[in-house]
Amino acid sequence: MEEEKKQLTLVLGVIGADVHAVGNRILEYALTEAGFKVVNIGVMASQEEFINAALETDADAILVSSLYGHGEIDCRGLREKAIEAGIGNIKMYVGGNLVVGKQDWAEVEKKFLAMGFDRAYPPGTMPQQAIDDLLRDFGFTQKC
Amino acid sequence: MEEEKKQLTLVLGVIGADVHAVGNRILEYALTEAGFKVVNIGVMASQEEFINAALETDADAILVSSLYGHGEIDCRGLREKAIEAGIGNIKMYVGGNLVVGKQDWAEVEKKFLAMGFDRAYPPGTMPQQAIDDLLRDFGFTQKC
Amino acid sequence: MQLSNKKLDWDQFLQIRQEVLNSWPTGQEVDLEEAVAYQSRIPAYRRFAEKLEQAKKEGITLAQPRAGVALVHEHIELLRYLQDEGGADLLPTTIDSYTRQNRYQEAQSGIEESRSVGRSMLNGFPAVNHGVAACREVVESVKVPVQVRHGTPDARLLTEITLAGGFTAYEGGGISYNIPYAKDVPLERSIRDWQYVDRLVGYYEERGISINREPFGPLTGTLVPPCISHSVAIIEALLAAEQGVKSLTLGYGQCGNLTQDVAAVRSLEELAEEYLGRFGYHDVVITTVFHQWMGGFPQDESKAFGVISWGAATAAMAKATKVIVKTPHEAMGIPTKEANAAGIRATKQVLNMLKDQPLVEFKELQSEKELIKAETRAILEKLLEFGDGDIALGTVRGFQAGIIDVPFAPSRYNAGRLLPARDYQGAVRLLDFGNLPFGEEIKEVHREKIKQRGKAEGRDPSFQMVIDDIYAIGKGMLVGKPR
Amino acid sequence: MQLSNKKLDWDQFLQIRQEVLNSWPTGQEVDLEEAVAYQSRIPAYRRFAEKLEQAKKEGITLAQPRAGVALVHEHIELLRYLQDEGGADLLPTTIDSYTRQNRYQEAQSGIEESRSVGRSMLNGFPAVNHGVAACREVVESVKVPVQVRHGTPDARLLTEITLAGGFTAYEGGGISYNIPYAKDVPLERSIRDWQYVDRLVGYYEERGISINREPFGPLTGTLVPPCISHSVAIIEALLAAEQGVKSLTLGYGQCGNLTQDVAAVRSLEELAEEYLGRFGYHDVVITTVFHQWMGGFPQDESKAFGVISWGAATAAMAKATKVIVKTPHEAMGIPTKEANAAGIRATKQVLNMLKDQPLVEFKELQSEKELIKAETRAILEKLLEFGDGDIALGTVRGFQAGIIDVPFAPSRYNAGRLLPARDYQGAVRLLDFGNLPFGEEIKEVHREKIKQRGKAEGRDPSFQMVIDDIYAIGKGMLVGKPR
Ligand code: B12
Ligand code: B12
Repeated sequence: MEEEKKQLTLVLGVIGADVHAVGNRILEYALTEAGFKVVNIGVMASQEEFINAALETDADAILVSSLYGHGEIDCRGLREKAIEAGIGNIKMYVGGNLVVGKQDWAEVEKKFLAMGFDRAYPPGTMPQQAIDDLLRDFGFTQKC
Repeated sequence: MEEEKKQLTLVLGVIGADVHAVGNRILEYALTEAGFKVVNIGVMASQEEFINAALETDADAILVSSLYGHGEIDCRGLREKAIEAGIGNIKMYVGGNLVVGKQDWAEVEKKFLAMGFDRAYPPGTMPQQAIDDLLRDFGFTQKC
Repeated sequence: MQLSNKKLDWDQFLQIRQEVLNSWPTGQEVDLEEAVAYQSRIPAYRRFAEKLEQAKKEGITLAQPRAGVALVHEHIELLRYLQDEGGADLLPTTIDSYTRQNRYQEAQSGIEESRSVGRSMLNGFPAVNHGVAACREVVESVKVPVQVRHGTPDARLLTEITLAGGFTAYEGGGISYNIPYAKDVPLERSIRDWQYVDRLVGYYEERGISINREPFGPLTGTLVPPCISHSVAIIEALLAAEQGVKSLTLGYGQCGNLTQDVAAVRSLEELAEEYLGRFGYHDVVITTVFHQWMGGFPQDESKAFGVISWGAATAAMAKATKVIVKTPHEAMGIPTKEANAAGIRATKQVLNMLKDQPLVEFKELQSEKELIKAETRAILEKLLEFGDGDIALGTVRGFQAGIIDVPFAPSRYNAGRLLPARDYQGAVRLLDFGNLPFGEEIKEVHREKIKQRGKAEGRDPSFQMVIDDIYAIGKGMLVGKPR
Repeated sequence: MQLSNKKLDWDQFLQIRQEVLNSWPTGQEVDLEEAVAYQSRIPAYRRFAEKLEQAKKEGITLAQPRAGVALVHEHIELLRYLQDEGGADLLPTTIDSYTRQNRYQEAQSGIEESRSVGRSMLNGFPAVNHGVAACREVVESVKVPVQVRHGTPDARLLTEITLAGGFTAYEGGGISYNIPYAKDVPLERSIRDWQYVDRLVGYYEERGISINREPFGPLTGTLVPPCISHSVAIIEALLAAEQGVKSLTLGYGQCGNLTQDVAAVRSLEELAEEYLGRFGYHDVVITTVFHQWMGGFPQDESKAFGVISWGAATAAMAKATKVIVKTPHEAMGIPTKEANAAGIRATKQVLNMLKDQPLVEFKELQSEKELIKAETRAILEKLLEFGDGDIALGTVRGFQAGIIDVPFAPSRYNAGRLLPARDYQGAVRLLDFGNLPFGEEIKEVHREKIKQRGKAEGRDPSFQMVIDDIYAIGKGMLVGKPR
């Protein structure tokens, strides 16, 4: 299992003009501790940087953070870019404070799933949640 | 005017098993300062005590306080007792925290007016409000 | 027989007990032996005294709300909510005002009306009417200890029923549940009736069952200077200890000035140890309770949160063993369970953030403590003198003479001559000392401090200043501003 | 030309200015002479510097929210609401993140999208895009002074437009608006760009128009030790003063431990006086701003109120000149105007209750102040050494060398080697000093205090402890608990 997990490569970053670095740093630490290979492109990452990093590292999933409120604008089109780049099936998760203001989460989630994300996470999600879901989505359910 | 006001006699008290004494003390002070003759029967006053005090002092108005939440139970029937006692037309005001809990004031007011009170006051009413209304209700509007 | 601070003779107790249990049908449900057996099966985590002692040892402050509604199942739902959603460390069962006045008939109507209109028409839980089994249902429904909180001058039947009902803590006292809560009850009578209550608790203690007792600290909740509430707390501690009470939580209601409030909590514990020791009660465990501001609250909920949080901060910095929590609905009416839980959560956030930050004993804090101690000792010594060494007797006589006097109390057995007002920093001082037996030195401190404020405000201290102070916190200040 | 802390030559300034104003069409709206004339007509009650000085004199703490939305009229409605319903003493105009990165084109899309969906799609007010006239409409619509708050490494155009637009205070600095707010902007560049900003403010000052300047105190808002933010504040104060700035508000973000926080606010003012005096800037008025906890907030609104109120209490006890207010929505998203006003009201309740209760300077508070001063001086002196006496140059070199280092900063021009962690009482200490130029004496204090905590928790200090501390306040604690 430990071995299998190591094969999963994740691209991690904070999209747009967003500089919130703390959650990103913790996610990197927690995901690495959990055995994933983490490619952290850091804050202020453009859609292109996400896609390129995924291509270059042959990543299994892209984890997008957006904290500052412009997530709705910044994330639009990312799935399409992935398709163009020939990695249309890559798993994409998104989390943080995705929209401006305190909004009904069910609505927000719907919006981001419709954009092509496989999973969306509300404010305050703990890294363990992402780890559990990754393992589940890649078929490691039993083992953790 | 000062003279005329002096003629207004008010019975003041806190009804039921209610011991909230602070507002009562301030009301007594403020109403007296404003020139009224105040007959303060204090806390834990029964309906009978209110009526008797009004009869004995030939009062112009009865000011009932209820703070502790049982106002709805305690005040019911006071108007009827006044009618029985032959002072059915006496002005009756009620104020305080009249019901149990934070309820819609419009509803509460309606309830107490229906019980026969001429005016009802929400939590936190300042004595000046009662003073102004008394003067208005007894035709002293211009002079203050 | 003349009132005195002497342990009630057991036979005499049993004689009175007949009458007490006969005063309302549910009294018959109480079987003392069965009650002791029931209490002895209550696990430690539901025992109040244990949890308090533990908290004292750990130096943390526990949070406890007030709460009570008319019907049993609604009450259980309420308590569970406060435990699960509020995170209450300790729970209450607040008793309604009819029960507090022994008006069980009216309480009964309230219960019935509540049933028919579908909301609580009572401002608390009528435990006497509901009886022993219902009380047990309540305490068993939660995972933390539950206390009876009320305001009952004659609480004998309520105590019998609720202790048999499995409550492990009981608030009140012969002074603190009379002077602020009644108009016409002679002090001598209420003290006697509370000797009964304490004797019953003492009996449970003899049988190995710890029941926590808590004199009601804040009294009228409105500008009560620490020395007044401390004197009452210590008198009631002495009265309770004599009857065999072993777990005592002494209370104080926040005034708002940090130095005074911390000094008050700490001096209260020290004074209590001093007096209990002096009169030979050595095996009593003293803990403290700090009440968030007990006077008029701001109507705005955000402002109320500010008041609540500042109370929590003070409790933590004082290291009170527990804090009684207000709610954002305070100014409006009995809180919904949501508002109540909100008050607890705000409180616990602050308690947790401050749990390792006790206020250092700087010089001004020490002198404030010394001042409070000197004032309290002055009152207590004079009362002992008045009672020829007996504090029960001295208290009755002292109240008559205004040697001890509670501001804004409704009772006619209280002189009501004090005028408290805040000083420049918001500490509660006295503008009129009534008959308090203070020496000139103490009086001069008060005068000086109030004078300083008068100067700053450009007015002479007067009753208007007192009124302004009563409204102040409700209007978003601490020290009342001149109009 | 090598960077140095020298007043920008006016002709050189005007040359750069052409470029700046040409970088977006609205730049053409700025006419400096007309702007000076407009500013000189702004009445005193809308002038930031005046109101701050007055508050400092009176020893009170003013409350200021953060707020900004995409569209002008919505923004005006928001500010009026915060003034009327929140009781804000000072108002902000928070700029959106695209504008902060000079991405005016994206800001424009945000404005248009906001118009079409009927809610703000931007996290602030895009002042550059809206232009001078719109800014004037904003500041004229309220009765209190308004400040520009942002996070812009190159804020030259924004400054031109907003000062011409009638704002009387301006947040930011070449370090504090770069290191926490950018990834790729060389420090040398941002410092230069902020010299421009300060020079412009200095020009207004020369013309008799006071514009308040406020370096951004909290930096990354997450476990930043006082000495780090103090160093940055004082550097930016020196840089600003050299360009002619006369009204400076220095900031600090709450850490949560009362003693450390009060010591920080007071030492900040004292250190600033010391360094400004030493370098000959004698006519600068220094005021302070305390930021309520800037790190992760609890999601629960009641708990958030607890955090907010404790921040307000600390600000009042420290006697900061103003406090920046958080809201109960903090953890969730940009607050509604109602939530924002709620935060202000809770804050003001506490400020008012504590306004006459400054924390006494007890021994531990004094030593904390001395520690912070020693640490800050160690950093500043080393930077001066690195810059051959020039603080601008020394800062650039010092950041390279990690002599000064901001925890959790996104910038690649920041060493990022510090590991802060709380000590047993919740004060922020350092677990890893990186390259900070601290002597052994100072380091020993930190080690000792963190060791004490490690012992209490039965674990060795590690990155996990840091993570626990980052989550702590959000989870209702101050000191992070081991899992
Ligand atoms: C202080 C206080 C106490 C003290 C009272 C001391 C004393 N003997 O006076 C103590 C601690 C003893 C106490 C006890 C209780 N209290 Co109490 N108490 C308060 C508190 C905090 C302040 C009251 C006060 O003094 N305000 C200051 C004065 C100046 O204002 P006021 O009383 O409102 O009066 C003014 C106005 O209302 C108005 N007014 C009043 N009457 C009238 C009448 C007219 C005609 C007009 C025009 C105006 C008017 O003018 C007055 C002067 O400005 C209030 C909550 C609050 N307001 O913040 C709760 C409150 C009134 N208490 C309450 C309750 C329930 C109780 C208890 C039952 C205990 C409990 N369950 O917690 C007992 C009841 C005892 C009894 N039998 O009455 C509830 C009532 C709930 C409800 N209505 O839904 C309140 C609202 C708290 C709450 N939210 O739960 N209380
Ligand atoms: C610290 C902070 C800052 C610092 C950031 C310093 C830095 N460079 O890192 C400073 C002060 C500089 C700052 C600036 C700004 N901030 Co800010 N900030 C915060 C704050 C208080 C804490 C963020 C944080 O560090 N949390 C702790 C970490 C551990 O948690 P986290 O970031 O949420 O990340 C965790 C989870 O969300 C999750 N997660 C995150 N991404 C993902 C992705 C996936 C796939 C998964 C599974 C999980 C996951 O896992 C992480 C680890 O547990 C938040 C509010 C809050 N949360 O309390 C506001 C907040 C994020 N900021 C906000 C805003 C608006 C700004 C500013 C625009 C300024 C402003 N208008 O006030 C600027 C933006 C600058 C920019 N261009 O990005 C808003 C966003 C509003 C919205 N979405 O509606 C917030 C929510 C505050 C608010 N309520 O207004 N901020």
